[in-house]
Amino acid sequence: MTKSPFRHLRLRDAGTLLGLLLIGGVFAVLTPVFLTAPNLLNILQQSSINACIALGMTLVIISGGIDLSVGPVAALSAVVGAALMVGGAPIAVAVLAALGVGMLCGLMNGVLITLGGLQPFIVTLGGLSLYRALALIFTGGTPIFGLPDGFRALTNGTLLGVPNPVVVVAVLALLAWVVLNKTPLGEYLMAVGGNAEAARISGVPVTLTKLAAYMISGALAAVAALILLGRLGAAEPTMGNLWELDAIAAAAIGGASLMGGRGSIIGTLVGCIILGALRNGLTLMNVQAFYQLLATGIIIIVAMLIDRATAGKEGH
Amino acid sequence: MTKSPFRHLRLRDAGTLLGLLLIGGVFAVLTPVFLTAPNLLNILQQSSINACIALGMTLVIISGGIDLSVGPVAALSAVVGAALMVGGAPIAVAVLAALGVGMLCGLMNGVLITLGGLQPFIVTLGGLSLYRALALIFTGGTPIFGLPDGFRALTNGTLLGVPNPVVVVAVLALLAWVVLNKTPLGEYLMAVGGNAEAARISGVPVTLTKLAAYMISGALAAVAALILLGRLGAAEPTMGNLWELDAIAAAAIGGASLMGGRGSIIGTLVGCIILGALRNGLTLMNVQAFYQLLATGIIIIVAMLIDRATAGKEGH
Amino acid sequence: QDLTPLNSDAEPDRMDWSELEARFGPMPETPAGTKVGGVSKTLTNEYWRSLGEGYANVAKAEGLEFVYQAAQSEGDQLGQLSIAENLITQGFAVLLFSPQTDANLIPAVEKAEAAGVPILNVNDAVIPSAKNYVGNVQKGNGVNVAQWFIDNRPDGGKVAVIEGQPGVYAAGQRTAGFTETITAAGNFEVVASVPADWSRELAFNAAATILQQHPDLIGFYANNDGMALGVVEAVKAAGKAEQVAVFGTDGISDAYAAIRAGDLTGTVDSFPVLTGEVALEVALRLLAGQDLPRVVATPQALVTADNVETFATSDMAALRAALLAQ
Amino acid sequence: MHMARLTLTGITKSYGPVQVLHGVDLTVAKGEVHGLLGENGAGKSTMLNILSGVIRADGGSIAVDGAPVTIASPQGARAAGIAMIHQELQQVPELTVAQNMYLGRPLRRLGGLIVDRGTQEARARAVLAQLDPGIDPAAPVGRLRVAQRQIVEIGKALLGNARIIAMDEPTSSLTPTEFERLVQVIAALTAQGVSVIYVSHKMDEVFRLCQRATVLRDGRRVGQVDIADVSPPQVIEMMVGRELAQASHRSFATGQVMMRVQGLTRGRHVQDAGFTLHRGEVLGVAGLVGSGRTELMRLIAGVDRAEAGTVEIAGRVVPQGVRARISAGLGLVPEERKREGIIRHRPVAVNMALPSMRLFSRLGITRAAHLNRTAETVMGDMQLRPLAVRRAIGTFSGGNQQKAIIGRWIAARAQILLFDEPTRGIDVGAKAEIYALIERLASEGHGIIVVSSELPEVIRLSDRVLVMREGRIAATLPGPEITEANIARHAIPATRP
Ligand SMILES: Nc1ncnc2c1ncn2[C@@H]1O[C@H](COP(=O)(O)OP(=O)(O)OP(=O)(O)O)[C@@H](O)[C@H]1O
Ligand SMILES: Nc1ncnc2c1ncn2[C@@H]1O[C@H](COP(=O)(O)OP(=O)(O)OP(=O)(O)O)[C@@H](O)[C@H]1O
Ligand SMILES: [Mg+2]
Ligand SMILES: [Mg+2]
Repeated sequence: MTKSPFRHLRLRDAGTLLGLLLIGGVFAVLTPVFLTAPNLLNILQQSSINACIALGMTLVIISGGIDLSVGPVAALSAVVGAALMVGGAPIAVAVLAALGVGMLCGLMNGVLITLGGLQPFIVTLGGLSLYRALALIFTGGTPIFGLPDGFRALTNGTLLGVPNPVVVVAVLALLAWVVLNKTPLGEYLMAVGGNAEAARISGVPVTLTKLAAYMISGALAAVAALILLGRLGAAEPTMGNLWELDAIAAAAIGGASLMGGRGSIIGTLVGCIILGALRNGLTLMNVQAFYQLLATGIIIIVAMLIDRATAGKEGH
Repeated sequence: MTKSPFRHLRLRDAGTLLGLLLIGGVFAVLTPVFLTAPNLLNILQQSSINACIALGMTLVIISGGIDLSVGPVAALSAVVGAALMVGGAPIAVAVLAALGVGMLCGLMNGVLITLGGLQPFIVTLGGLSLYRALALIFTGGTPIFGLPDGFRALTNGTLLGVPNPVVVVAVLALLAWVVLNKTPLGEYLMAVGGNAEAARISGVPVTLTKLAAYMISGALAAVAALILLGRLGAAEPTMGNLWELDAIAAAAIGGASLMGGRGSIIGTLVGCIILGALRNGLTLMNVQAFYQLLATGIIIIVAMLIDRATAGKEGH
Repeated sequence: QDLTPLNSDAEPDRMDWSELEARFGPMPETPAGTKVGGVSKTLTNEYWRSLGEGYANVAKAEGLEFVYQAAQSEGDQLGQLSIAENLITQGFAVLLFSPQTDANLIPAVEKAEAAGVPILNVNDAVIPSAKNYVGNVQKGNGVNVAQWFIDNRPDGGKVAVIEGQPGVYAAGQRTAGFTETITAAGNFEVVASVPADWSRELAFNAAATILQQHPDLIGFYANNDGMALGVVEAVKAAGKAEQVAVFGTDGISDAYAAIRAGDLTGTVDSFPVLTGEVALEVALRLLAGQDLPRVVATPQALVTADNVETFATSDMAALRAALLAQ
Repeated sequence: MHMARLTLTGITKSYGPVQVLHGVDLTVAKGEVHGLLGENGAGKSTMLNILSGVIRADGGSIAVDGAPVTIASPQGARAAGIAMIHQELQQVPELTVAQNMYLGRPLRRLGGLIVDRGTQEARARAVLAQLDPGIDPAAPVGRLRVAQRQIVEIGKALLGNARIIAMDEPTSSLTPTEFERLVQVIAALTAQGVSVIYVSHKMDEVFRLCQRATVLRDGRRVGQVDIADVSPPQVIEMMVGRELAQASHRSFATGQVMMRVQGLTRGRHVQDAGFTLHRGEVLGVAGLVGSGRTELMRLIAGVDRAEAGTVEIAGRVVPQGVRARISAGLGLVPEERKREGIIRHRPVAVNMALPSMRLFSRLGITRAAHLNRTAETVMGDMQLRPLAVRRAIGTFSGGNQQKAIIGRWIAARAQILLFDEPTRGIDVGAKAEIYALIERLASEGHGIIVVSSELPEVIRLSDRVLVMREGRIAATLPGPEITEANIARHAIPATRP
């Protein structure tokens, strides 16, 4: 029995990992603090929000779509959840409401894309304005402060020394990995992204599959929002600015094809850590903002070139 | 001889026009100033920069790619051109240099995409950081003032009462239309975006075609930068923020498919005017900031739905 | 220990920067080589670069080790948070934060507190839990401009506001200060108040459209100088430079040039270099154990053609003198 | 024979560790039609793709008219006088027929700046007139039916005055009439000294057209034959390495109605179609290209929505929609394998399991081991070569891809199978296997519909034949009446438009 699909996965992900090791190696040499345990935990913690968003983005991208609206969806979930908590609702209710808002936004994106027959890029571009506007209107533009300590404790605690957000995102990543690789939904996502027409004729529930992808993306945006909510202790309607670009970059660095049909959870996670490590290392080296921007641009492209060079060996 | 390709084009564009008429109609009823000649010219003038960018974007999208880096490319061209002018170089030299910078950036994008085999989205996402960083480093972050009046007169003049930028963009649009519909390059662009494999097998110079698309996009970004340079009298390294989204939205509203192979110059122009009219009308009505954002999101989606409803009749 | 959430514009426990020396004496000695750091919004805006210059001036004078970092772009909230967190572990004696939003640096503030690193909130967005804040009164920017119109255009008339990014604290406060003050005067009407997202191009377009609709407009107030300079071009293109007064906010060097050239009517300068100097001085005083009020207000002045030369100095001592003389 | 027009010597090619051509020689004389034969995956397309510059050989040499040439690109091949008709349609749907025919080498005017569409269309029309005058050179190619698109591909190869034309299954979706026109065109070409390399799985065509043939097996040259000296079974034996038994029609039809279709209508394409299908029956559907056979299958399978009419299975009307029809036991093997059939990057096993993921999952988790085991059983049964069910389906030859798609419905335990051109592009060996499979399915009580443009196939398989004409069912022929003449009589409209 050949193991080729597995080898395939491993080789792609190995390329991404190689990129991470290279970047990590350079920083380790340049600044001694980089490789210390607290700093590595720090990088993981800082990458956790992007990772949360990027998990959903990866599923959406695999299904052949894209979700530009994640940031504003996060903001809308955050302000609704926070308003409920501040208004005295039990934490569980507020959390569920935030998740509900995220999934509702995802549902709306998904419905416009599937039943409306619109292009995902343009639907979620519209959503980018729409959901942000709703968050601003809901709050009148001012942040909501005064979240209960019980809620904040959830995100600021640690489990065996690992910050809770990292634990939560690790669990979600495991779930996403299982969904993608071990469930019918995962197969459907790859089939729909790989060849929607063939999938439809084969009886794949194309509409439901896409709806699921966007709803998962919305829900994960809400989770990211809740994590950040706990960390900040405040819900801002401007939360989530530019999150979509970071998440897409992470997924792409991790080997997802924006044409759909291909992507890897492990690759995406490594992609997130690459971006986080980059930011961390550049700050530690006290690189000026303009040069940080320069380095970000270069590293994204170089990471892709490394990935590409590794993938090339598979004969793609 | 049947004219089906023309009918095809006209029907799509008619859908977009219908969207424009609807939006225009609503504003005309709500604010009397909207339909006056000076205001309509005003809308055209304000749409001209987005139109210039969107022309290049349309060609890139038709070729199956995307160019997220247009804004920073414009900024880099602008600051180089402005620095030369302020440094005393002849206007023509500065203009050519700006165009050269734009084309060079486009070439770099194109080379990474074709020879590097990377995804356009991610290459130009990297470019988005990279070129912006270069513009910021080049200027130290400060705008360049003091452009010669001779240069500014070029963009602030009028021809038969029509502002020069509008004239320039109209000429460029005509050129783009000819390129797309009448020249080998236009066919190659459609072929590469419609079916890259078939194009390659038929001997279409796929690499050169894509390079051309990105270089044209870069050059048009430079033109847009020059127009704005003349109008504002200053070259800012932060110029062109979010231009890519406006241009993509215009192209998509105009019927371009982000999967490649389809798009229309006329549609894109109408799309630009829709977005320009929207902004103009909302300002005239003094709509509060949050609701402007809301309206923008809703209109983008509604315009796409109208377009889609019209296109649906073609059986696509 | 429990602090009320800070509102920098309304906090009663405050003082003006000019009283620092009088009330708390000369600058205390700081051990040479002490590490201080600043985290600011972005370097793409001259305002924040100038603030850093102010920090650097003091750091150099006192012989401190100094690090100044900023997010990659305006609005990069998480990026700025990462930077702030990464600095906390580096052994700084004090950190000066200028956050992107009111909330985005809260975790860093808490982390710093846990690590025993004092934090000073400098300008713009206000961290509600900040123990100390140095900066100007955002609302005051708008009030200053409105006051100019009330004083110089006694007949009243139509005015318009070009706002910054929707939802940003400074934009909201500046607009509110202007609109509330000028409306209270009775004979002015704010006919338009629209967002241009800090963009010169969008400000140009919005101003052109507004002038189209209200040819008798007498003035614009823009939430920052970049947008004001865009408005100036639109006003000139409409041939209404005589009729329409244009004001910005921040006092960047280009605004000064435009005021000298007679293009821009005025700006509310909040003297970023001086603010930076004052901020680091306050930080060092706090380090030395001085018990300063929670808010130290930094200077701000309406700059017009009348007084532009007074304020257009890079000699901070002279500037301090000029401001103190006001 | 004179000097060879084309000589390929010792051509080798590997994909990663897999060598697919082992030093293959091929010699084609001037004015000859030379067959290139072999089972699916034997390496025929690979040879022709090397010849036409689409892929590079790892080793070997090519000579045209005795002079060695290096062919590094499609343009290079064209410059050497070589044109090719590809096995898969290689067209840009958005461009017109003429634009597609001149793709990569447009005619120009105004100093080369502008595409001379007028002349392109005139010349395209002239070439197409020999094959199918009904094709409008100014229409977007995406609007044409598969058969017409294939004719456009043939026309494209005829345009450039090539000395060598390689045809990789040019007739896979053509009707006999269209094949006859192609025969005449090829005769005219060879009379002018043009050489043709002809790849086909249809033995009758090969024996009609070719003078000689080279036979490949597993990437090696088995031999070259003079067609006049051999019989089809001999050639087939060379291809597959064993003798294939010829079988005749066997019926397993019962009187029990499985499916009743009534009044099915969609625009002009299908009008008021009605028939019944019985348990164990194989129902053939014949008709000219464009007569609406594919559309009828899509309506029954729920892929397209019917404007009127019902599909009744086991006495119950099944609502519209693919999923509803699949649950009722229907399965469609579509006509365009690449576009409608396969998910290229996914393994064969997954492609097979798509409609039946429910069977392969428990508590929402995929039972991967069970899936792979089933796939190996099902695909092993169907002689998938190589039997690597975890390899991406895109790396298999067309015939083997088709097997996986048929296996899809076997795994899903569909009761009624709709085959739309099931053996298009499939070699004789596999074809016999598929016929046997269809018979086995019928014997097990499945109901089967086979749409085919190959009349021998329809006749060989069917218990009854529906003949379609211009969107309507023109006739239903019971067993004894199934003859080529009868089918043709009902299929051809009284007056052609
Ligand atoms: N890109 C590829 N990567 C890996 N293997 C490939 C690739 N393309 C073809 N092959 C393999 O090369 C072999 C020869 O394929 P080829 O397409 O030449 O066969 P063929 O004789 O044309 O078959 P058919 O009659 O089905 O068209 C097959 O085993 C096929 O799986
Ligand atoms: N996508 C489409 N757009 C427009 N017309 C179509 C489309 N698909 C099919 N048709 C038309 O529907 C009719 C029936 O076509 P269909 O493909 O069902 O015929 P067929 O007998 O299966 O022929 P073929 O052998 O080409 O598959 C034809 O007149 C064809 O032109
Ligand atoms: Mg083949
Ligand atoms: Mg058919």
